Amino acid sequence: MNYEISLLTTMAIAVTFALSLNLITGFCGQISLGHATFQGVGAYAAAMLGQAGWPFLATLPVSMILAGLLGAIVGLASLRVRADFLAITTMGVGFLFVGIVRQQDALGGELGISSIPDHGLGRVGFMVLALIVCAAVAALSVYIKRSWMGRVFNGIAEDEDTMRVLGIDVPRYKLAAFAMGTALAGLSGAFYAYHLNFIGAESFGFVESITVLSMVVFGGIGSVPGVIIAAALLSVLPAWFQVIGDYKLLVYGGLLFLMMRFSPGGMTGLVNRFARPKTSAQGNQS
Amino acid sequence: MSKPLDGATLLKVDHVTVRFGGLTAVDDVSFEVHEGDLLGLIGPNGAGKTTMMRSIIGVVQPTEGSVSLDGESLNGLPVHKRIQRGMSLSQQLVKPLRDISIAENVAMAAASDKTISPLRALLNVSTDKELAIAQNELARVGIASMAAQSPGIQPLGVLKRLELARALALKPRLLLLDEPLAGLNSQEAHALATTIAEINKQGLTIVLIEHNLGEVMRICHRLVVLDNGKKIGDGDPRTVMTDPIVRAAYLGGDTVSAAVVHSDMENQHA
Amino acid sequence: MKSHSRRISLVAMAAAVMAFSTTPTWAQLKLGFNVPLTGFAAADGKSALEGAKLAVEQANAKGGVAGQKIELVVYDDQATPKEAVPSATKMIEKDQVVAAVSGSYSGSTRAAASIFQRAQVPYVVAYAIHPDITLAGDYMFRVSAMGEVQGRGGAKLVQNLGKKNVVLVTLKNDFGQALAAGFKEAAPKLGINIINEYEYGMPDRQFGPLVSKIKSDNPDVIYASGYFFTAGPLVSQLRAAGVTAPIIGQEGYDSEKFIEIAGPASEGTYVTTSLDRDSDAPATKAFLADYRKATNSGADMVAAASFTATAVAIEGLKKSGGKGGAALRDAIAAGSYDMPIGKLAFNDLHEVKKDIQVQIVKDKAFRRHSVISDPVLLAPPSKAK
Amino acid sequence: MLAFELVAQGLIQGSIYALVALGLTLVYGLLRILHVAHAALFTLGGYVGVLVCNASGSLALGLIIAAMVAGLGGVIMFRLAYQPLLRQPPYVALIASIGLFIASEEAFRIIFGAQGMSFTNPALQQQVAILGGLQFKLAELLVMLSTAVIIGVLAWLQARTRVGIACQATVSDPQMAESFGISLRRVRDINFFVGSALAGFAGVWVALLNNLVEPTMGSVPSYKALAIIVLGGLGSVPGTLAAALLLGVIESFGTIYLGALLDRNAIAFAFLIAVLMVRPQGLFARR
Repeated sequence: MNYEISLLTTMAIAVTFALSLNLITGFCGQISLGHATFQGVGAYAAAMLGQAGWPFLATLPVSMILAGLLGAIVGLASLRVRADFLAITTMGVGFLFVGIVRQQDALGGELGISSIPDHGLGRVGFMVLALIVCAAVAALSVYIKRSWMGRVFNGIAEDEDTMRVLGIDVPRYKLAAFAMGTALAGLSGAFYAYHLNFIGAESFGFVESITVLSMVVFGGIGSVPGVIIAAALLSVLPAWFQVIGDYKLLVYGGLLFLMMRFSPGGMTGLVNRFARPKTSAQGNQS
Repeated sequence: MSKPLDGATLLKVDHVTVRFGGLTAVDDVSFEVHEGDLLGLIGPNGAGKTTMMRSIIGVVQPTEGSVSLDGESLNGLPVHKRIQRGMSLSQQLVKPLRDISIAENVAMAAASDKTISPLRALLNVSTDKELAIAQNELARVGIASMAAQSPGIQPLGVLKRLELARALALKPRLLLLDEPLAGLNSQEAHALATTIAEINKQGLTIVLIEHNLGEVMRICHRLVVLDNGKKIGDGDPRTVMTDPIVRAAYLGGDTVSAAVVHSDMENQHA
Repeated sequence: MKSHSRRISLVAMAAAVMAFSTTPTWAQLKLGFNVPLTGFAAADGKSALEGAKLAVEQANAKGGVAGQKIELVVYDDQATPKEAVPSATKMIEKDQVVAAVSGSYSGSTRAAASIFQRAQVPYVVAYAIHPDITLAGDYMFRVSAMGEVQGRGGAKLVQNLGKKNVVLVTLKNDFGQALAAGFKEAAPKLGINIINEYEYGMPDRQFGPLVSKIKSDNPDVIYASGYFFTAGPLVSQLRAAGVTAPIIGQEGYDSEKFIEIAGPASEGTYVTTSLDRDSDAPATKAFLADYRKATNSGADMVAAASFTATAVAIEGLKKSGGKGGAALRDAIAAGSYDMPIGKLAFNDLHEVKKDIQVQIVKDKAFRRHSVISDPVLLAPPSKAK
Repeated sequence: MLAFELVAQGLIQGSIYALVALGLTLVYGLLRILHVAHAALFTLGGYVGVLVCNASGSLALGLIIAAMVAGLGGVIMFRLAYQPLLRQPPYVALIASIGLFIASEEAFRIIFGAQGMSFTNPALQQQVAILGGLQFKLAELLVMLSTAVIIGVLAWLQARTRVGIACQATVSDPQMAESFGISLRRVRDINFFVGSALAGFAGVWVALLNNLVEPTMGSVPSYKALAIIVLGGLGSVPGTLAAALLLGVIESFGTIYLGALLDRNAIAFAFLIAVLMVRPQGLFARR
């Protein structure tokens, strides 16, 4: 049974992480190619605090705050940069994080941190908590999408200048999206550290950032149910099918390309196209 | 058009100069807009009208001089701060939010009190109040019937009116209209100009940037004429249009006189 | 020489497919094997898989264990912890492996070690050298010398060569850092002076700046850690820039690909490893011949270590009559083995005390240079410490 | 002395970065697409170069055929992958490109084997001493030389010939160019072909310098070239060239003196982010 529990926990953590990116990229339209950095900040914070004797639950708020703080700083930096540079700047932040962390002996350097203490909740308890957190983040996402914040995010994603002319403080909203998204990524990072009880700089590199981005895009950028399903599937797909496991990267890259090529709206786009055959005015371009 | 009694100064443009790397788009222009005015800002192409408007709304920061609203200088303030201070703009190139319906577009503007800060926006969900305001503003500009439709499939005339309704929903004290009549045929232009005059009568101060001189002469109380970045005329439409310098600026007098003649006939009917 | 690399990839493909398809229905004894088949470490992974499969085939040819054939259950862990954890859990839960072997790097092996320890499944590690692995618990075994031990061996070799001033070039991963730690620990005791130490990353192939700086340091000898795909370019670029000081490498160099990549520049490179090509030990000679017959290519240290780790696990199973758990653990711990990488016996921390083979590249092949067997200097850590 | 060598090594590395980044700038300048899969053509060029050179024994033939094959690969990639996505939001093409790149790395591993390939007898390995004491492989000098020649020819083509002007016009205003009867498709094909051929050409040189071509060879250039085209001011060829050479030199000094602080690849991005904070439009872009 442990295998299924471990898979479910992995799934819950991956969904939380994907939803956190969906807040930034899906709702607010800011592309981030370095989101794994913030999961890493949360993971390292939780691991270091855990080793210093903090109980697992106590490390969660700290992980969120630290990741959210760094996210806000990156958000500030991103405001100065042109749209198409943003993706590359966030990618740069990702490489900087890996580059700096692997040099610091305090953070375990190249060897990473392996003796992360047990969370003390037991396998099932930990899984249940991970699922609860995942559900909470999903609920928060749905709430935000329906709130005025969600509507403003949507407007910013479509046309920043018009929102400015409607009196919206666009920079502050972008910062809010970055801070919330990165804080939640930090939260998933804390769970990741305790679930895998080994973290190294490479666990939060460029490939991981692309993986989570493709989960969001696969599900349908901005659509909460779509992202949840896509993250759940893609996080455990390789583990399930061992054959895919060996050609995993080929299948993964291929799927990513084909989905973007034929249905940029992701699975949600597909569903919409088949559920409502008459193409609505917006089609799936939005 | 008779001019309403002289209200207090609402907007003051004081010796504003705007330079882009050697090119002086606006050169030492000063004028005032009083409460209740419907001021036409006109001038031939490349006269600096758009740059002037941009420096008022804050997209461009003036190289010299200042723009102040209610006596408070706006220099350095970003666009959204000026909007929050009671200014609003209807853009020349209409840009509706295509994901949402016409009513929701206007509701977005109407929710400015809730969306003033991300936290406030997070805590507010209901849209009833805003949709009610939207319905009202759409009625004011005459497209209430299309409230639930998506902007993507509407003709330009409707989109221009949506832009106007959205600007009104911000409950501004000063409305800037950037060539609202551009691209409309003469009936539509005439109808929209009448709506604008109507809204001004309801007490809203308006600065209108427009090429359609016929309509401008018809509805504006006062004109400010720009040419090559300089102010060459400021006063009631009749005197300004007969001023030789203004005529010369418009490449010889005939185009202007035709417009003047046309509007004279108009006045006899109104 | 050239076309065989094409044939290797075809053979590997066939072998990989064959490994999955040959699930003889009556095999009960499952032996787990985590190895990097994709990602940056795929090259070593392929050699490790070949070595492990050879050991299993040889055992099955001799009737398997207690009448049952052994099935190698292979999982690709991409040499990353993220993949190693689910693979380990799956081996234990789904495949119910009786024992497991690591043919992977330290990062993934460390992550899997704690899982196998908790599940009390003996885990024999081939060439991952991080100290934490055997510290994870008493179900862990390692058949190759630890990083620190090899590092100390390297320092001894510098002394044997009569050199004094050394420049260290350290690959920035646990393998490189463990070697550097061992070398720096032993150097002062052996009167060796370390002029400078430079670090480089796994993806680096262009070493221009590093080479120029080393040239200006003008050391007597260079102790450079890396794998063949980093060491090959490094050595050839050092020689191209006119650096003539001898270069000492470690197990990571130990592959024919190193000689192929570095070409003539590889001549005279020393390598502290565990596989002696000119060994007269029967086990080593047999392995080299069998490996060439099975894969039509020369064996390397990774293949030899994986073969050894698998063979050790199988011999343990023979002694425990096919039973896993504590019985298998004690059987393995107690045994002594004659393997291609030398005679092995486990100490109380399940590390092996064995000599270090020094090979030298002479006319495009690894040849025997010397053996370092200093029991005190090369003693692996034990629980007593 | 050491400083000269570090600068020289920086220029060698910078030349390779330039060849890869130039292709990316041509494509980005034209289509505003972040063509990450461009590095797959770099690796493809490496493999084709090694195979042809080993078979024919001539490096020159290897270089030419590798450039042609990579160029063709680029055009095919444009027609199949990017052409249909031109109207989509920018992240669509970006992620499609990343998917293509990840798949290509695995395809190379499956087709050419995980161990990578080498030249049977690598050419141009003989040592050459120049400027008194600076010692290089002949291949290293030729990399710099060929890059300079290619960029000179490219600059001349862009400025003097009809095709070049057509390309420039399309970059600045596609609709305007089209109204002058320039076929956008042809210009885009040419740009993709030239850009990809440059990457393939660079792939062969790197394979020669390392005497090793491997499936994951393109991963570092793929993201470093992105940093370079941003530094150079997206779409500006001279800017990209200057940024590539500058980054090469900075990395060269950085690995020696900043080694403890930052690893080599992080240096490129530290430099990028620092520049973007000061000049958001990139180092050399005019506006």
